[in-house]
Amino acid sequence: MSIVYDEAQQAIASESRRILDARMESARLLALLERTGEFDRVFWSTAVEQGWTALAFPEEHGGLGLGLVELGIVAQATGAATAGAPFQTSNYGAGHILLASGQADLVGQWLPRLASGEATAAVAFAEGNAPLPPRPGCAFAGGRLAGAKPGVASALAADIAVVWCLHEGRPALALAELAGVSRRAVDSFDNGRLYADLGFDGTQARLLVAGEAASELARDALARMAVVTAHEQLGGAEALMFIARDYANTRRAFGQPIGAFQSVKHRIAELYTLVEIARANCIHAASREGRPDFLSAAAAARLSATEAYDTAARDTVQIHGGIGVTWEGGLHLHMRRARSLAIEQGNALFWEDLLVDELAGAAA
Amino acid sequence: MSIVYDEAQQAIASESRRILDARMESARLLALLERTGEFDRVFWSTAVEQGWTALAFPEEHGGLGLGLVELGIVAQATGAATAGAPFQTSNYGAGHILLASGQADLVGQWLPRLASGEATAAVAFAEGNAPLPPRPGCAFAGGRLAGAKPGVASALAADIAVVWCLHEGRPALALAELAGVSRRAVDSFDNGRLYADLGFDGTQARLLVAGEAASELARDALARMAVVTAHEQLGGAEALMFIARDYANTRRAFGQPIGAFQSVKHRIAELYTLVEIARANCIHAASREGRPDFLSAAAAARLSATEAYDTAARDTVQIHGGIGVTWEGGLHLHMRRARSLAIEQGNALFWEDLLVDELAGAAA
Amino acid sequence: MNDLDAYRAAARDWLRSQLPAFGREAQAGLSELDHLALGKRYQRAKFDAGYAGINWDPEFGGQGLSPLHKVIFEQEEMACGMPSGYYGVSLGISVPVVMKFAQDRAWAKERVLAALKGDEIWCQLFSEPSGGSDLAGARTKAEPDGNGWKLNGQKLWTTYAQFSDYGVILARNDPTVPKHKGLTFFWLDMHAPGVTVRPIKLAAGDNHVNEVFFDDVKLTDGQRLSPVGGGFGTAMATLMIERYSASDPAGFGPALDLFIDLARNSEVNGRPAIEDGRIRSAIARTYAMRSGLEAITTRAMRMMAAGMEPGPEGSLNKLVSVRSRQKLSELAIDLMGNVGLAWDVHASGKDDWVASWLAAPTGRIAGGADEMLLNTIAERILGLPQDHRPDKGVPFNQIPA
Amino acid sequence: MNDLDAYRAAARDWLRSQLPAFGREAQAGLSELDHLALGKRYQRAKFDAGYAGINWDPEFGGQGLSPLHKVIFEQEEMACGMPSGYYGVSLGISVPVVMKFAQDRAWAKERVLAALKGDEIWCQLFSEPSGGSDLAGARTKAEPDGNGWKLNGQKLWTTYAQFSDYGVILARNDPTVPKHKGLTFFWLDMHAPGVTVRPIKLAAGDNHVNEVFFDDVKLTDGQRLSPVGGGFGTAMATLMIERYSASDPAGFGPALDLFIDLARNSEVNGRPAIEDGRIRSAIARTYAMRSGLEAITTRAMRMMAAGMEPGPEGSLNKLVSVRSRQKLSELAIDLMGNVGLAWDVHASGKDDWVASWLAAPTGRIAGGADEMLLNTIAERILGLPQDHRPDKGVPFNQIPA
Repeated sequence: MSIVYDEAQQAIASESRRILDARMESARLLALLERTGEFDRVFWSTAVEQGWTALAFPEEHGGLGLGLVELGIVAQATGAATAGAPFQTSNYGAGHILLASGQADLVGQWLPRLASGEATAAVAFAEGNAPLPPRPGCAFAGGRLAGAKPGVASALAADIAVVWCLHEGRPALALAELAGVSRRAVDSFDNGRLYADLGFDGTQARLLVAGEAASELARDALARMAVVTAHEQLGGAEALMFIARDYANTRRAFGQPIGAFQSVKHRIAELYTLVEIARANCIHAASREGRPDFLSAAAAARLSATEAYDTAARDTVQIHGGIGVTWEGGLHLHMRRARSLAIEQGNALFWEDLLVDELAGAAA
Repeated sequence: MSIVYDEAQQAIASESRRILDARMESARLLALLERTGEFDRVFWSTAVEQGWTALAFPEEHGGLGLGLVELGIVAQATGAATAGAPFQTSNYGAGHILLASGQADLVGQWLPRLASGEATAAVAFAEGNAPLPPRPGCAFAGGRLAGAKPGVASALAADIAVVWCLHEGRPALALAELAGVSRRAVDSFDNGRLYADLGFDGTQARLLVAGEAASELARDALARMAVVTAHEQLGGAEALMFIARDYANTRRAFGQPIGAFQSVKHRIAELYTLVEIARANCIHAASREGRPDFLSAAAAARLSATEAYDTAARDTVQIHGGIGVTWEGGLHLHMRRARSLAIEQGNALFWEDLLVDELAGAAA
Repeated sequence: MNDLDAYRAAARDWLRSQLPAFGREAQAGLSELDHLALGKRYQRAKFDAGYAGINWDPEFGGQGLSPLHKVIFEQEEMACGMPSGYYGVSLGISVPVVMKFAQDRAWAKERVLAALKGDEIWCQLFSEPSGGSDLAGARTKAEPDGNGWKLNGQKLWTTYAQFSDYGVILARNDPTVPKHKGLTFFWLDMHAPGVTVRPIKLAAGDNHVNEVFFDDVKLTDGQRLSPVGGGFGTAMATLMIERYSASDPAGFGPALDLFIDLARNSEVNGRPAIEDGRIRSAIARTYAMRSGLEAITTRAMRMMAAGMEPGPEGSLNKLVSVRSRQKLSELAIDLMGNVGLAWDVHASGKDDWVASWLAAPTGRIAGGADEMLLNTIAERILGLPQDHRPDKGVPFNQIPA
Repeated sequence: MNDLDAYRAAARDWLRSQLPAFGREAQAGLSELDHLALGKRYQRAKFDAGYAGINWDPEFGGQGLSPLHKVIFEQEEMACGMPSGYYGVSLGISVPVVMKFAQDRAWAKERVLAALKGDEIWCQLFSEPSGGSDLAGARTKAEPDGNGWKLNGQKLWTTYAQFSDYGVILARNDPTVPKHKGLTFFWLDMHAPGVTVRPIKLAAGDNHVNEVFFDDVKLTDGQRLSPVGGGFGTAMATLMIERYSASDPAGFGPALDLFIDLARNSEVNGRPAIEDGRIRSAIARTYAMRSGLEAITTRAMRMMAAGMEPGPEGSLNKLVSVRSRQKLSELAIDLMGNVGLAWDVHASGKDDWVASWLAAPTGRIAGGADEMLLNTIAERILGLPQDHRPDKGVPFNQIPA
């Protein structure tokens, strides 16, 4: 089953697109690439002002009481504009985990601030190249965290982090404030994402959930974040498809628009198929939030969106020829973002395996 | 390292191509597809008459004393014509194993007859979907073989078979005469290959080699046969590329030759790259017969030739449109052969794994 | 449960009740003619049960329901593997044209009813030897002849022509004007003198397509379905009449579950195939692609149910699904290894990997070749320029052959 | 050991001896200008050792050996990662043209010698903003001016123009004739008044290509390298002059061993990546492709050594290898996961996967875009028809822009 956006959702889509079109500037985004540790404050204040930070949190905690569908719609607009501070996704993931953990004091302390955009959160699951290692190396004991988390998005500027760790031999989720934590900025090919290597060294933290419940919650939260990211990837892929189309219609070579050459024309038509399949999977996955088939739906959305964005980046740059690879041309903003988003929330290998486990398990 | 064909080798190439062009008829080959148990006798008598059966065997056993390079050259011509009884490859494989086993009486009994084409041999290595199972289910004990071998090429008509089996808990190679053995004809999509399910039921047989030596010899023989088959695949892929080119130059649609459309034109150019890479790998592999890097070279040839032939079959049929899928049009002879040869001597998964073992082992 | 859900449930119940008479097992091993007879009986059963002409005018024997009801029934029917193929072109393309454009309305009503009951089958005579994709390049001649017309020429790839009673045909009435302007659309009695049908055997051994020859075949002017010279427009309209029909994300090949089963029961180099990354990747990618296609269909149906026009993305199903099925079938054969060399010529492409692989190329060509579909997406949906067309605006008889 | 083997061994020895002064470690961390200076010193060292102009006429300072000797040296040099890039265009394209076509032979000899010694660098001014692939579409104007010419316009993507002393340039002398017929070829002093060079920063942060502007730049007629209006032919000949050069099957990206090492030291979902079918497939396919490219090169060299003309398949290296390197680099980044997000802006595309991935698109465009290379294979090697060219035979100033 899938859904058709209702009028309110369509309004969110056009409004978020309109505002980002007006406020995002390629020059500002290009400058960010060369400044480790900076992020797009214009975007973030826009997100706060527009209530996007509150979108998917319950009303009783300062949210707007909407869900993954609406957050996805905004993320799609963000992706199209290569806008976006990484908090958009990680705040949602962290907030969801806090809510699900049922720890009322923490929820009361952080949810309203996350919803208002006053506070920001990171989600530190991955270790090495594993998006969600079954036995994390990071350890929680006696109210303190110890261990390292590499390349955590948002972490360079976030107030708190939800940390995937080991507690009494079982996986667990813990909440740590990052104020005193060692954060080594990561020079990245997509610097606006605020990547940091986190080093916990007896950091005070609160246990949120442990054992099988923690595994399930972490997987569910990762899938939710993956669906948000998939929408962002979809937005980027679609934007690239239109950029390629417009360029192919205007740029001329050998006496005709290059879009009349089938090598160009068919490549853009292929992008259309990838974009529409990704879109259908994204909308479907967002609508399955909380249902038993959510993990499969999220994996399908994630895989098709990653393929669409990576392919669109490769092909749109190629169609542009020389101008596609200049700094000022700015297409590399999408090319970089395609790759950074392909890694955040776990690479394609991870999601392929997770999906097959779901399918082959279910059919067993 | 690679080689450049010398004049004698070039003469074999043009002569084998010339003869097969003259003798192969699409109608005869199409009829074979519908007759399980038949094979291309015209081709086989040509091979005998031309001495192709003797090509790669030593002169002292009735052969011509040439090697894999020359046999590959003939196999390429065979592949181009979708000619070929499967003995071309299996006789060579079986003969090589007999020679390597050093059993003089068997060599004396069979080699001259294999070289003259009077006798034919099958090589029964695979079980289930495994091209060379580390622990074969077929057993040799007390001079007798027991067990099953599915879909063995040549087996329906061959006089003897070299069988990969287990002997005293270790892998071994044994030689069996097939006269009294149960052979169930396999209805196949490429019937001229004489596939049979062999059932050994206390069949008398001779042990050739056992233990690690048997494993090494079997792998080497499989690699040799794979190089012959790769040449056959190369010949088929190249023939298809030219068929596609000629069709694209003459067939018109929308007022111009379809070869002027880049979707057609670039696809044929891509086939050219696959064919030339396969050719380079085939020639190189044949020239490395007996050297330490032969297995890697054979794997590279096999992988690139399989890719080239499968792709050429898919794309050439597609370029032909409707006429590409008619029975009489005959392109499906190549399409079927591409797939049957992709399975004989082990599928791509097998060769990928074998190659990585060679590379990662060597680099360890 | 809303009306549509109820409709689906009722359709499913009815289809299940028909399985013993018409399902896959009932079809197994039948000769060509017996299978055709079964297909005719099945169409009659649909008619009697109110599942023929679901979205057609009741005046013509239809049920007067929405296209959505039709798609719902087709989805359920497809899952049952019913022998409905003989009527795909007949009721999907040809008969609607007759219903809409035939001059003699009483006659049209008779034909439509006979077609819905399965008594008569119609084919569509479009493609020709000179060009399967280039519809406007038709060379079959319709020359004025007394008060009517005389037909000469040849059509190709005509599905089920050998079983058809009637056909609709595009023919050239004027070769001196540009190619799109000199065509006229007619209907035709396939049993008329001068019509010769010759089945074409395809690579997979089946012969559901035909060559059809016309040798001075007489047509009355009453058989004309378009203005003289206005046939191309009518032909294009034809192709759009039944734009909503059930699509198969599996590309008319085996379901993914069958591949998963194969992977569960095979090994790759001594390890379970289901644990091999290459196989897992194929499963995951295929699932993601097919679930996207399914979601596109579901979304389109929801839009139709809400009275909205579905987006153009519904058109990409065949392009994507059949191409992918071709490669998945090859991989399945690889996985089966020597066992995959065997082939039962009667096996179905819906559950046998070799049969699916052999028939896949036909699927990538029939009903719009991949390249034409990409052009359509590029030009119609995305607004990219047309290919260069040297034949554009040139009188048909001056285009180099 | 034959002569060529001996030559290779000697070259290798010499290169090894130069590693401390010029190798990767010596280059690490240098500023742009220091790196250029190092490159110049390296070229001088090559000249002194007899490795400059290996296959050039001794009269012009060359060594008079075969193209094969040159390729052998380049292969060994490439493996050492020497800073030879500044001279790729200069000695590979521009200077040979001057050597062949310059009117003042004494002057030409001086220039060639200075270029071989590394003292002077030449660029090639072909591409323009209006079309990187459409060489004959050049708009830069050369108008008669007294006894000479006056140059106005703009070139784009000119490699190392900012470090060049001279350049060769294609300019339009007559816009009223079809585009291939109104071009003339000149050489040019890059320090002449009216020449402005502006480096272009690329996506990976580097700026080795430039915009070059010409504002009433004066040329004498002695700077003409082709007949008036015959520049296109000369330009095409230029591109063929040094047709044999070392190719890199790795597509100028990291060696496969580095990927294997990465796979050995990574896990995929808890299992060694080197055991994962997806990773194994990538390794095996890449190896098969690269070993094929290597075998093509080896075969070509053996043919050259035997005095034969190598086949056209040598031309497919860049198309195949760079495209493949792009995807392999993406997979490597996937394999590194979060760790792969880090990037050192000074890392080399020969040993860093992120650097390789970022620069790959440039490789797929520079020196012939993939699509142009496919056209070349299709048209020149296979004899397929040219694309439709609406600009063909049309006076240049009547082609719609």
